Amino acid sequence: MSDAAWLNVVLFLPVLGTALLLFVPATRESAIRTLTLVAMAAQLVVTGFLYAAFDPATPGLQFATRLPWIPAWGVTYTIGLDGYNVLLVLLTAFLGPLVVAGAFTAVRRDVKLFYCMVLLIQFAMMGAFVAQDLFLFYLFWEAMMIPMFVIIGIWGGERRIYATFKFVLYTAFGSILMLAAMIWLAWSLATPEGALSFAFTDLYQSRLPLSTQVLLLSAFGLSFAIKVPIVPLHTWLPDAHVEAPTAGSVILAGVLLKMGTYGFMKLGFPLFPDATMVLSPLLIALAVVSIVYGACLALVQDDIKKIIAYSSISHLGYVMLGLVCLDLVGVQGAVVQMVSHGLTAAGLFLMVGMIYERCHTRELAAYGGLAKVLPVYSLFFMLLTLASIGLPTTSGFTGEFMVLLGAGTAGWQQYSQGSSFLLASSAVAVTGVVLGAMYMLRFAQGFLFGGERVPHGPVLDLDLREKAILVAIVAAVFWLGLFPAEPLAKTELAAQEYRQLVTTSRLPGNAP
Amino acid sequence: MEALLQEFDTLLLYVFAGLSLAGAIAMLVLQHPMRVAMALVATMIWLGAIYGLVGVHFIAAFQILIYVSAVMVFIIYVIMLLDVRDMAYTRRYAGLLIPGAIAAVVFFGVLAATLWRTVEVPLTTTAAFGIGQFAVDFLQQYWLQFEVTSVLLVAAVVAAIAVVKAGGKDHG
Amino acid sequence: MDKLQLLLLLALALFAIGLLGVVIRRNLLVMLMCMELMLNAANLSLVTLARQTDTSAGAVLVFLVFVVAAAEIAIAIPIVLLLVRRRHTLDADAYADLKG
Amino acid sequence: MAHLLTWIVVLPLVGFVLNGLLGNRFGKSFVTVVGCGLPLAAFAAAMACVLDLIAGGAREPLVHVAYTWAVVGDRTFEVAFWLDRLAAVMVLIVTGVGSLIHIYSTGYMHEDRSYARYFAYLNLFLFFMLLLVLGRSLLVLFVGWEGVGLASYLLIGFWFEDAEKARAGKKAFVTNRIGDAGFLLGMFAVFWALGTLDMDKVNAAYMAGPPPAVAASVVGVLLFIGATGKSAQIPLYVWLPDAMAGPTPVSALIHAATMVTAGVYLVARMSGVYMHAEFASSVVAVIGVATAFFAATIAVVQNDIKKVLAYSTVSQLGLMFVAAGVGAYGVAIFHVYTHAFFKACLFLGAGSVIHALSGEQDIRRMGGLAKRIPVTFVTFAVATAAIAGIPPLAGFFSKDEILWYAFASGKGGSPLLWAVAAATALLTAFYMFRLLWLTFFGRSRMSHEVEHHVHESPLSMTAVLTILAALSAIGGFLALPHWLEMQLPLPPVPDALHHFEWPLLVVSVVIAASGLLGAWYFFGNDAARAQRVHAKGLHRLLSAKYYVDECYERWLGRPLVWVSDRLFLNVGDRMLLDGTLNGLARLAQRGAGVLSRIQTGSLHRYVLFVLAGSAVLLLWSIGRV
Repeated sequence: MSDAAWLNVVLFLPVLGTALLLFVPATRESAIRTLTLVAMAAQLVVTGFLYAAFDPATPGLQFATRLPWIPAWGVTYTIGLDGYNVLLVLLTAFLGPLVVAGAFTAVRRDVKLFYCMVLLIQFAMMGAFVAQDLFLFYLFWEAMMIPMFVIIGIWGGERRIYATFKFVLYTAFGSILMLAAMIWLAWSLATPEGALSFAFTDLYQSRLPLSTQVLLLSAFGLSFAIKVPIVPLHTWLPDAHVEAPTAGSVILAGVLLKMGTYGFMKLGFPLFPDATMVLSPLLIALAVVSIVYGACLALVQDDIKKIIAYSSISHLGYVMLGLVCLDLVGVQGAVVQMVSHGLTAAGLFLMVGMIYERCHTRELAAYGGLAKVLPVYSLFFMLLTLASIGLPTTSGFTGEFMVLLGAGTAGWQQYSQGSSFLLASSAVAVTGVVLGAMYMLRFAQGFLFGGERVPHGPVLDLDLREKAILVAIVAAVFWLGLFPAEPLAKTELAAQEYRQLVTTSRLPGNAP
Repeated sequence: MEALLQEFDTLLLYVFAGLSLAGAIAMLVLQHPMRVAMALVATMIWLGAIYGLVGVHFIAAFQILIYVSAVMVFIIYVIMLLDVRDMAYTRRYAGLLIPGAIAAVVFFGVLAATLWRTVEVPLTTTAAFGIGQFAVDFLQQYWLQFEVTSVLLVAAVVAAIAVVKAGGKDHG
Repeated sequence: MDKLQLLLLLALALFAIGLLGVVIRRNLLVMLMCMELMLNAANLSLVTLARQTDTSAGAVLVFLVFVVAAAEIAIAIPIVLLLVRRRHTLDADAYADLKG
Repeated sequence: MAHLLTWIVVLPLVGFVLNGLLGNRFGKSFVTVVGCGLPLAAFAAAMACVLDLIAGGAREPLVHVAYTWAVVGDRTFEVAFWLDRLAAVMVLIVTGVGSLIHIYSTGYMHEDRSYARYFAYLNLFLFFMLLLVLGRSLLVLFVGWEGVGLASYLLIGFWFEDAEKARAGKKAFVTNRIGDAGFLLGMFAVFWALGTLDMDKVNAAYMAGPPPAVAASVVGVLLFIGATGKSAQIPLYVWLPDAMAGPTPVSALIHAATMVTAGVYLVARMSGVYMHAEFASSVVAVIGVATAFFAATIAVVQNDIKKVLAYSTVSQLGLMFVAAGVGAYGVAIFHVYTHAFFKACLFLGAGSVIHALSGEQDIRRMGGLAKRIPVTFVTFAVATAAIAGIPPLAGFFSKDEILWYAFASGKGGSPLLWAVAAATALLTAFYMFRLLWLTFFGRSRMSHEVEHHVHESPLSMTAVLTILAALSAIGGFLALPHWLEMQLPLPPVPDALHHFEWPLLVVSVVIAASGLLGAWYFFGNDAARAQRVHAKGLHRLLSAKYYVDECYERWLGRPLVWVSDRLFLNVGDRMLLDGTLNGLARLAQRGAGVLSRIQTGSLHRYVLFVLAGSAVLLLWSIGRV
């Protein structure tokens, strides 16, 4: 089997898993769980090998498969790994088994359907990351929504219907805009003979007038911004998180939100460089507002899931800032921050799920002094909290520091050229570091410290399965915090290409 | 002689067209469904005649075989089976006669006017279109469409059975 | 007026009459028959244009329409039968409450 | 030899991991051996490295690149360790005093349930502190900088069952983070201007050649904001007094001897920048002297033995910054060095007192302890004399040098600066002897139960106290500023001022002595004499610490929560965003309600709509053709 085929294996393993699940009787729950876990683990193993084999010195796609699909519209089935997606693919594959294992005891109802949905969403997310054709990307992008809808809608909390509708309405609204923009884009780039192409590489050659670029970027951007989410398009996120089952929250925070920032990085900004330049003050402002606003809101939440949800908004604000500041360090930092947030938020949501299974409440005030009752749990919780606030040696630091360093240096650069906006913005963004410490420590404080308050009686500390899940996440967090050189090397070329694409004007008049 | 035949063809065409139009109009005004059915059968036959006249004889044959014989027989059978003499019988028109008529006239008028203005190419009835060529085209070029249609037919059969079964269940 | 125009005009007229029939006639069976008329009108235009362009696609389509018409009747008639069994009327307006 | 540098840093980390993972399983003796053994090993390694450095003439630093953390474009971020004279002093203080305090802790924390956790944290602290001290680049320094903040947070909130103590830890961490924000901005400026974060290169760039793109003062002020957080200077000093919630050895190690001096170390380390940053240096000096005086006044009226020492620490740190601000970086480090000894000794002595008194910390309920716990008393007295500046103890030398340069430095010294610093020295002597008097002399004011249990501390504690007291006594004879001068040159002194040196020295002695006498007068044999001083308003203001905490809470804390909760959450998220969304949803619902009336159920009507619709469309298309 050629190398490229293995990427297809990664992509379609969840589908295979789903197909096999259909043959398992719904009553044999442990077999269903094991099968799903095996499928996810196999995917992770293959992805791990692909990651190891990914050559940082080769620009462009690796392990690429290109097949014609709908020739009449120029749609192809093109997938491949590049610096943009390699870490995110690894993250997705990494979180897969953890999500499955995390739901072993939490999901008791319709187990078969649940794991089918988890596998399908894994497929869709993986597909969206590896797709190198806009049409394909859009299909996967849309396909993600359906399993998520089902997961929240069936296994969610009390207000799950409200939450699912809000989630779906927001994302569907964004998707419609993206669809329209996508068609417009493809048509406006059609050759005189009417041949269309949706391949990213072709789209990167586009030359569009500024007004069209702005319009299309707004459409794509709205869609991505809803997914990220950027303030003020974020209100679906806390509701969705609160109502979603643990697995849903983990997938949502761990991978789904990165879809938005990935979309900006892979499509939004590089496709419309001139519009990006025009809109960059707005984008910077929105990123900074997201950082501060999300942090402030996280500071006053009483529901522990909401705290993490709002902190996600804040953390993804850093990613946006890193992407729009267009400094190489910042861009690289944004990539790391995406992965880092995926790890820490997923870990925290898993931990919230674990405590929820034991105590059945998410009220922060109901807890206290867990450090004494559940020492192992508390240790992991503290580690993830610290990673979340970006303490050095954790992945959060690598991400935040590099983003802020990038934004700061770009800010000084612009300041020396007479514009103090970015410098001021990055200074404001730095306050996010302080606010982050405030809300996360308030959270840890009320949760772990103080007098013992554990609702619903005696609780057991983590079992082996839960420990294994958390050890994996914490190990990844420290790997990215202590030794980021190797993953950064793999994304380096893509980051440079991204910068190159976004900073090179592509108005129709310019010579190539 | 050739020209005379040509003229005769044209004349026949006008006649058949007029007859089928008359049949259609009769469908609007006749009260009893059976009469309507008869008018429809007549229209279909005249249309079949037109098909024959323009040279697609096998279509004409199908028209008679499938439409007149299969479909219409089925309908007539149902009419005979039901024969419900209710409001629908005594008052043949629903309340929308006037607006419907206006809309239909506008619809027809606009399309006819367009037709009048644009089409000037004469009909080319050069050679007869045989079933042989049809069959070749059909099975070489349009086999997929044919298969899809047969799937539709199967679905229709299943649906018909389902409808009947569901109805039966309701009444025990 | 040449043959093409005549036949297309006829198709149009039949179609309009069929449509009008569906709008104004009460009887469900008559409405069904008017729909058949509309299909016939469509067939006529297909045949006409197929002759004019001298291609076989029109004829094939006509053939498919036959099939569809048969399928349609095969489902529509049982439905009508069922309806009548319940309400003992063929008046379409009597079933207005089916809107739900 | 250079690779040993990595081991200095890593050894405590190994201790942390061993104690953290296995400590509870293997019992106390394992924890003790690991917890004290590894810092001692680190001390030995540090000693070896420093001796190596000195053997090489101490001109060239020892450098060791541990590994490359990240490479982005042409920028490289390395984890490299760098041992020069300055770092040598610091690393010896950290590992030396650190090891002593570890040993002391074995006695002090012996009864604690979380013995292993305690040593794990303490080792973790040492790891980060050594990272901070030995780091070559600002990045590594920052990692240590934040890391010691974490260790401090964990140790302040060590007894987390008490929500108040956990809160103090949080306050320390958050306040430090505010400073860190400034630090980060400073780093960005440096990184943009020079493309590197290696401090030696940064210093070199500012020392020589054309001025870099960012003015030295900008960098200086931003980094100093970080220093105000870590070293508890105005306006971010508020966390340090609260940090006394942690175990006393922690207060000694982290909040007196090592971590809080990191700010001073930073300024000294970046001296190349500050030497060329006149404005930033004045800021450092002014903030330093203001903090020194301000904290000293508060210390005068505190009744908690640890709080007095905490404010004294703040005050002493202020004095160090005065020295750094007038360009006498070596002197600042000299004071860091002496302060580490006597302040650690004081805190550990206080710990011994608290230990003896079963947890009592209020000096109003002490007294007459001198005979009951003699070793503690003697060592405490020596350290008190040292901090008060009684010659020839260590504090005298370093403090006198600070006062001298505050007066005479050619780079910002002035009589006014000297006057305030001298007043601080006077207050220092006064409150320290007050503390000594109230704790160890006079009648006993202890409750019977406490009095019954008073006992001298175990050998592990008293031995450490003795060593530290001895060091506070003789440590001043090491002429550190001159050894450091090659790296941290002393500021020039105008010739006209040279004849002031001896008079000022005498004044220093007089100040110390008058502080002692003042304390003796008020608190010596008749403690009631202090009660008769009529300054109620002033007393209340000082007791309440100038209401600074209250102001911060009122003007910063509460508005933040108010804005977040009322404005952002209720008005922003709930009203504007969700409100708009729900409004739109309702609008759609109503609209659907109206439209659904068209759905009559009449087939005829539906078909008519189709017919009429297509008719209208056709008409429209005709109109367009």
